[in-house]
Amino acid sequence: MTTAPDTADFPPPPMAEQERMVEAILFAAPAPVSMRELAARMPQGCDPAEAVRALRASYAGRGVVLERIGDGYAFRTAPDLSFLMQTETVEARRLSRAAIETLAIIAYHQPVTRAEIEEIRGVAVNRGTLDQLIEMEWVRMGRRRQTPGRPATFVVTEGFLDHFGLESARDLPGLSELRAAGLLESRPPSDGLAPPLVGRDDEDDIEPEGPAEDLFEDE
Amino acid sequence: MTTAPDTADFPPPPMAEQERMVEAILFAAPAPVSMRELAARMPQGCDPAEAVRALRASYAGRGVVLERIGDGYAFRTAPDLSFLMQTETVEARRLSRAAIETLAIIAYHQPVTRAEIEEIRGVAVNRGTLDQLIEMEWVRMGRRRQTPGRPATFVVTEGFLDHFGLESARDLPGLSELRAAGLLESRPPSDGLAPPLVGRDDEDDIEPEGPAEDLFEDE
Amino acid sequence: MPRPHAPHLRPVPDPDHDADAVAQRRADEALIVDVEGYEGPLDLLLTMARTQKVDLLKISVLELAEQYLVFVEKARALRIELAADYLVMAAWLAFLKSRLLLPPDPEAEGPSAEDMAEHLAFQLERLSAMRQAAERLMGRDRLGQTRFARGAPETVTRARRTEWQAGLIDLMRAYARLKTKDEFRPFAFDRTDVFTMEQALDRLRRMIGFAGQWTDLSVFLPEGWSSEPARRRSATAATFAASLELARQGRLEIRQSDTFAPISYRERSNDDRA
Repeated sequence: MTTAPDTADFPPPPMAEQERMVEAILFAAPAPVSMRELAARMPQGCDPAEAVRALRASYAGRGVVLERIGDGYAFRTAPDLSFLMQTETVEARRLSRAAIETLAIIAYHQPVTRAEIEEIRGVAVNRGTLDQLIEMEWVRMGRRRQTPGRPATFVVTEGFLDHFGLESARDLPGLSELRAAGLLESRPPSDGLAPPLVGRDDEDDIEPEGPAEDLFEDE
Repeated sequence: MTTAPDTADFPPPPMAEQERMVEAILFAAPAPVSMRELAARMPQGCDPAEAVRALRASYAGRGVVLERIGDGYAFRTAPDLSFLMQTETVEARRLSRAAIETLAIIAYHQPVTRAEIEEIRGVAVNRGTLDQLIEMEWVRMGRRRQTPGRPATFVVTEGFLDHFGLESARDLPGLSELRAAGLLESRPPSDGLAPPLVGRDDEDDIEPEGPAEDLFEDE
Repeated sequence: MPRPHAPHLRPVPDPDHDADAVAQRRADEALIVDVEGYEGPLDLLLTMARTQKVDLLKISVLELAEQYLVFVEKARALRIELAADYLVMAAWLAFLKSRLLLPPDPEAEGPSAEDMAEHLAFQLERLSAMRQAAERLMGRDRLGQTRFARGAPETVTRARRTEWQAGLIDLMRAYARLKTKDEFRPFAFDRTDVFTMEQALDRLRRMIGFAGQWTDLSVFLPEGWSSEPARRRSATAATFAASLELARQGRLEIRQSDTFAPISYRERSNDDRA
C-alpha cells in the first residue's frame, strides 16, 4: 500500500471509530468484504483486523452476527432467528363438500374403510380428499379391518377433536339430536316454502342463515 | 390446525430476545419494515415498539443507525461515514431543475394538484416530469380533490422519505418557517389577480398524444 | 404622476446617461441572451426581482413591471422571438402598471392594483422559497449518496399456509345431508300413477260412440287402472271430469240414480242435440 505523504502524518482514528467504519462498510457491501479491501477503504493507519475482532465481539449474541465467509466478512442474521425470515400468509378456505362429508362419515362411523365411506356417500371417494384430510391432520389411518383384503380404516385425530371442540368423537350429536336441531328434515325445503315452524328457535341459534342453500349446492 | 391459541399460552420472549428479533428482521430487510409487519412476524405477545426503542438506543452513534422512515424502520449507515462508501454510491439519476422543483412543491404542499404546481412554478408541468418522479417512486397519486373536475393530487411516498432521510413529511427542512410565512397556504388566484398561465403550447410539443390527466385516470 | 402608495416608482432611466444605466442595459441584454434558460416569465421576473436586492415581499412590483417591459421591448428590437407567455405577461404587467399609476377607480370591479401587485410578490416569494427548499432537500443525506441500505438484503421466504375453515355445524350438516339423502330429492310430480284429464277425454271420446246404451263409468277406466286403489282413484276422477266436459259440449249424458250410486253415461244422439 502506498502511503500518501500528507495523510500519513495524521494519527489513525480511535479504535471505536474504526469499528464504526467496518460496521458501515460491511453493512452496505453487497458481498463479503476481505481484510485487504477493508484496509484499502479505511483511512491510513487503521487496523481493520483489530476492528473486525472488536466488532465481532460486540455483535456476539445479537440478532445479527459478523461471520467470516471465505476470505471476507459479512453480517448475517443469527441462525437461531431464521424462523423470522419468512412471512406466512394465512389463507382461509372452506373445505369442499366432498371433504366435509367424508370427514363427517369418518367421525360418525370410525373406524371406517374407504369402501364404507363410498357406500354411505354413494359416490367414489377421491384419493385427494382423504389425502387432504390426512395432511390436515384431522384424519389418520386406523387398524386394518380383519376382513378379506384387510382394508385400511380411517379414524379422526386429536387435532380433529381439538379443532371441533369435542372431547371425543362420541360427543358428536346423534341423528335424533340433528333432527331436533332441524338439521335432519324429512321434507326438502323448496323455494318459497317456509321451513316447518317446529324447532325453529333452536335452529336459529345454530344456523342463522338457514339450511336450504347448502343442501342442494353443487358438489 | 390453528396455532394461535397454542402460542398465546406461552409468555412472550424476554425483551432482550425481542430486541434481537427486531434487529434480525430489520437487518435483513431491504426496505423499511412497519411496526405492524414486525408484530406479524414476531411471536405472539411481543412488544415490537418497545424493542425498536431499545434497539434504536443501542445503535445510537454506531456505524449503522436505526432510522424511522414514515411508518417503518430501517438500518442505514451513518451519514458521516459516507466517505468510505465510494464503491457503493449509486450514480444519482440526474434530475432536471423542473423535476427537483416539482418534487419540492409536492413535498411541501401535498396533497397538491397539477394545476397548483403549475400556479406555483408559473409554467405548465410537462408530463415527463411527473412521470419521472412517479417512476422513481418518490411521488404517487393521492386522493382526488373534491372540487369540480375532481382533479388528481400528488403526494410523496415512503421511498421519498427514505431517500432523503426523513421520518415523516412533517420533518421537511424549513417546513414550519415556510408555513409561518404563509408560503404554503393555498391561495387560489381569483380572476384577474394573477398573471395568466400560458405555456400549454410547449407542452403539446412534448406530449402530442393528449393531456396528462389520462395517464392518471386509473387511480 | 406617482401615487403615494408606489414609492419605488422612478422614471425609466435614459440608457446613455450614467454608469448605472449602462450596467442595467447590460443586465437586460444578458437576460435577453439567456431567455432560453428561463422557465417562463415568472422565473425571469424572479431573477429581475433579485437585482432589486431586497426582501421579495418588499420589492417594487411597479419597478419590476417596468424592467420587464423594457426587456420585452429590447427583445423585440433585437428581433428575438419571445414565447407567447412572455408577451401575455408583458400585457398583464402593462395593465398592472397603468392601474398602479392611476388613482383607484371606485367603479372598477375585481381586485385592486395593490392586490394584484401583492399577489405577484407573493408568487415570486413562494417560487423562491420552493427553490430554496428544493436545494435543501437535495443537500440532505440521501440514500445511496451518503446513507446506505443493507448491501446484501436477506431474502424473506414467503410461506403460504392454508387455514381450513370448518365448524362442527358444517360437519353435522354434512352428515345430516348424507343420512337423509334418500328422503331428500328434488320435488318432482310423480306421474306414473296419474291418469290425466287429457288422457281421459281422449279415451272417452273414442269409446262413447261404441257404448250405445247407459254404460257404467268403471267400464271406461283404462286397462290396468282398476285394481290398484291410487291408480283407480286417479283414473276415476279424470274420467269423471272428462265426462263433465263432454256433457257440457252436449256429446254425452250422465246419469246417477242415487247418492253414491254408480254413474253411467251414454252418447247423446244427434236428434236430441238439435
